[in-house]
Amino acid sequence: MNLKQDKVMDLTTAINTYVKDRCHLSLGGFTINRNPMAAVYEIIRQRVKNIHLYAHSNGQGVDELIGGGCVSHLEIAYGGSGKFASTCIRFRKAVEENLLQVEDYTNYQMTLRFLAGAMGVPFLPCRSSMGTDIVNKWGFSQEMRKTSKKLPDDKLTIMDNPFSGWLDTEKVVLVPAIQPDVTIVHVQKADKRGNCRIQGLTFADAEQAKAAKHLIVTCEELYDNDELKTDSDQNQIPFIHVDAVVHVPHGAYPTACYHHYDYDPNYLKAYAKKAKDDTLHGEYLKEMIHGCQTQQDLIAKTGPEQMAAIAADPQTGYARNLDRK
Amino acid sequence: MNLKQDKVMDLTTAINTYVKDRCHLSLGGFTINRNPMAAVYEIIRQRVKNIHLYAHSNGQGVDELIGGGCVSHLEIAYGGSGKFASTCIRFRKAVEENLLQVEDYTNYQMTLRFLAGAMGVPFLPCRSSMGTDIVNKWGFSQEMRKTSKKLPDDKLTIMDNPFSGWLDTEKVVLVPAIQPDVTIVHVQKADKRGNCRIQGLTFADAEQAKAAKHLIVTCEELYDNDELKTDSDQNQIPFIHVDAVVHVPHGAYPTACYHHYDYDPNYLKAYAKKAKDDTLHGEYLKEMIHGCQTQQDLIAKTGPEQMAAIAADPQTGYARNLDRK
Amino acid sequence: MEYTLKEMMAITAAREIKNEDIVFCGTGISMLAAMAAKNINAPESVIFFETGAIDSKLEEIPLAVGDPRVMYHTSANGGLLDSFATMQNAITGQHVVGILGAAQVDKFGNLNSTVIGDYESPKIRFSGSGGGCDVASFVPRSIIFMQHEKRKFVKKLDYLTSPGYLDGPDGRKNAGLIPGGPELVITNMGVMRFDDTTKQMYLAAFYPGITPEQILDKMEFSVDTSRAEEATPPTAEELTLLREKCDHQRLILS
Amino acid sequence: MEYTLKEMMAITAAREIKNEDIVFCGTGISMLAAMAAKNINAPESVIFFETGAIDSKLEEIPLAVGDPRVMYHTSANGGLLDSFATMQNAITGQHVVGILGAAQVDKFGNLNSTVIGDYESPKIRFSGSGGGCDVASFVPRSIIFMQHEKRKFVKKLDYLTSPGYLDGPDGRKNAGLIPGGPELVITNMGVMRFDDTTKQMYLAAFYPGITPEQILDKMEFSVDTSRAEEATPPTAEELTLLREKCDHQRLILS
Repeated sequence: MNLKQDKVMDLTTAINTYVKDRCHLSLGGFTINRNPMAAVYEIIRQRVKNIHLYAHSNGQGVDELIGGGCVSHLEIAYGGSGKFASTCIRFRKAVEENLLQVEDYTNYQMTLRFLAGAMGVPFLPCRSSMGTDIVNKWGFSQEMRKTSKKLPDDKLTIMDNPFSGWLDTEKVVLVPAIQPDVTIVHVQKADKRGNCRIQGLTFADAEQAKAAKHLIVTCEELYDNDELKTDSDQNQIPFIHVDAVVHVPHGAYPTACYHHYDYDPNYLKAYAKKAKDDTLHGEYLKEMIHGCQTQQDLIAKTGPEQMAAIAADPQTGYARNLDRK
Repeated sequence: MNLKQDKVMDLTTAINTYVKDRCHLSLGGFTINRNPMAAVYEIIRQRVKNIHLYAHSNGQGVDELIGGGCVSHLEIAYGGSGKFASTCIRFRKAVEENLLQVEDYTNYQMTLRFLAGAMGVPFLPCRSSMGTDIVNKWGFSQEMRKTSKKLPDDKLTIMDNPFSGWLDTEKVVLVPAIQPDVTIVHVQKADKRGNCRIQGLTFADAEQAKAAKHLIVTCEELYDNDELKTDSDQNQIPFIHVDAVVHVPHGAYPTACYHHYDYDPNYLKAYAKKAKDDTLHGEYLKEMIHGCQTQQDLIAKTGPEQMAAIAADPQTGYARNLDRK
Repeated sequence: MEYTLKEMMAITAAREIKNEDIVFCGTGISMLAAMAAKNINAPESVIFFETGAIDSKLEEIPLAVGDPRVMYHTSANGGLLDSFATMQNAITGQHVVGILGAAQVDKFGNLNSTVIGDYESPKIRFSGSGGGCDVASFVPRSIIFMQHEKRKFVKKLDYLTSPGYLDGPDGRKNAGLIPGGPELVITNMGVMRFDDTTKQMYLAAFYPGITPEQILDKMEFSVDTSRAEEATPPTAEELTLLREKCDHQRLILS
Repeated sequence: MEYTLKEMMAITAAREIKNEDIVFCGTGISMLAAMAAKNINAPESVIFFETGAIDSKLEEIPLAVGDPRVMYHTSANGGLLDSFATMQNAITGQHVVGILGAAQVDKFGNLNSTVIGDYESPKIRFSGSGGGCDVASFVPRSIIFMQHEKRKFVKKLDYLTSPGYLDGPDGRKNAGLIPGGPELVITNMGVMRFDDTTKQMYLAAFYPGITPEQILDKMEFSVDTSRAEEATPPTAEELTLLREKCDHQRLILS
């Protein structure tokens, strides 16, 4: 954290400063919505390696980062992109080819783990997953855990309720806090100092943001300081948590950004097709990621017609009657 | 909870239906802000007795309810009304005269206890109060606790961090969930079905609301269903938690209601003076509480001039240059 | 009126949903079932999503629970913490019906949506729990959608992602779970329910044109078929409302 | 330029606050000290309140931390969960300075703001911890305001509400608390600090016109006075800014 008045950076500098080889990274967003895609693409371009990645149900961002060869370890609840990929394709390939070590939690557990980090407590309790393989099967062995200062010694633990029977509870599962080196979230509005406003569902972005040692915010709209303070009931992340503010219009594309644009079904379908084939996927990386220098280059490839088609309707916040077949 | 489309009730019916002798009641608001005062006054008028009351720092409401003779047990973090009463006056008298059993927690602990109830877990952890008398001194004995199904067997408990040393933590304090029979909160806007919007700080109102078996909402402005759904990012309590919606303009008076009215310094100072003296306080109860049938009667006693003086400035949400000496 | 299997499945699920139910739904047919209930037989039911949206106005069918369409005209736009707390909450959670899908199910209604093969080096990797395990852990009733195939109705799950009755009638209690468990499994051939006493799956209904034997052929384990009846097909009114009100763009139905 | 003791105390506290500090403050003089720091010597410091307000624009002095004046022009209007998490959080918490008051303090900087007498049937009841114990538990530095009186600087607290160094140098560690503790106690007569090694209170400064002996007379326990120096009075500039920018309505200063 820092309290500077101006934290605005370009994306290249922000990623280069905070996202290092072997860092522990957490990505905001959910399946095909508000993934920090411009940041994901920049990480791929910078060829960052061996990232230890955390997400609950970030679909597209996680899949592209894995496909980009950046990820060695993943703690996750869900790797899917809705109807476009019921299981994320490069994620699945990487697991099946033993290129990626995965540890599974539930969505609530991952969210609680971020919340624990944000709250500064080592764990939080829940009543989920008792009797299941979420408890019994660990992705990372106790030995591997002990070699890393950034991982707790146990995946989770089951404890008897110390307030015997209180709230009709005999046992709880304790899940350990996550404290990522860096979290990246994409928001609709941010000011230069870092105050953030998310429109629509916040998913677990605020918790992921506050749990991290460093926070990069990419935003659709950048405001002068104090402009977002006039209606601060709507702000979810105060500037004290923020290290870098990056202005990236369409920074969540091809995923959606409520009240700005919808997900792009064409892009997501084309991606799914290419991701299934190593050669096609290699071409995709070369052309769409390494072949672009910025998110704006990528948007230019999509073209103004499709960008207009996915533009959000001001009333509903999504693109009405968009062809999503 | 219920999912009815129309939960609108008058205040007398709502209190009579849900607030019973010996019930466990939780009050929203903080010191001199957004206390559900109209509901408090109605509880006093209905002469409900032996309430087991929960609050974090609800000042004025707690003090008046104690002064009204309604409360036998209190779990609280702070009994004060800011500069108007650094310690709430009837609260202090009742404790010193052994008329009230109190158990002390911290503000964070009370908030976590409501959150635990809202989340449906028997406890939550924190790193506060180790080594203090918050841990060592209990207001309710273990014996007394065992006689009540509505109280956990322990006030709190200290536990070694099961994720040894994770997040530099050796020990945590576990505080037990609160599940009140009924919570009352006062909000700026509610619709007939119970969706609620709080302007300004929410304190712990949403957690208190969701922890309770029954929830009464009093509101400044009552909306038709769906009117608050057009900007639902600003709603904090969805209707699924709500049992009764009561339209009470000035329902927080003499405490403040952001963007509607400020606290009334005259009323609070006069109250403080009367509360210090049993005879004067008896007269206050007779005249101001039992002598009124509704909150509107009380407002009428204050008069339009002072009500105009405390009306909120539209920009700041409070009454600028109000005489507060 | 003619109908597809998908329509039969969606309507069968919708009929299980009542007014006063809060319906947790995922992507695809489960979302369609929840919308069908709301538009046909349970207008007072409430749709909600693990992403934090409650009582969304679904003018178009969402293609993911993170679809911006779920954010429109909600009671509140919260986050994951809010939605799971609603289900774990002792009061509201008791009103939630979960709708789930999976890659495998066993006779006690436990689900696998994680891997086929070893967890450490799986033959097939699926999406994982998401909120599925949470819902199955927290709520008193759930509805499962499955395709009837031998590799899906298995004697032993490769990975137990979401708890049904675990190892039998006392399974959930012994594990420390909140009482609950699946009510029924709706497949492309019929409907399985769970015996009140044994908590084992039995065949409750088969679709017109399907026999109990055909269903047993598609399962690795055997189930009681003595209680099975022919299922009631969707009515013309149900089908019309489903097609016109729930998925007029035919994104799921087609 | 003449000044009151209240002004001396507020300015003394303000000088301890630096840019990059996040200042937790309560009601009264502690709020005034935070506002003074921001207006005089630490314009980049951030004021925040346990009620959930961060970086409020304080055009008028709030009379409680729940005063609507703290809600205006904030970075975010959250709630108590947010504010205490900010202090307990391993990153942001390390930047927070707490300002606290109490009815009693002991030589290790532990505070009582709960009762005089037995807890079960007290002679005097005070407000209780509020967020005081939380702040004292979580943050690395805190500033305490006290009136110098024998019944307030006591050998043994009637109730330990907020932890200072507990029973000495290892007190917090042994109890399981986050490292931290009070930096100084500002009174109406001088300033007490805590020895780096023993964590015991010593007299660091006495106000002009006050002697160390007069201060010791107002305490139940004795402290080292060998390091005591005369305090620097507020400058004319400090006083002007305090009076004009922080409390022009003279709600606290008068």
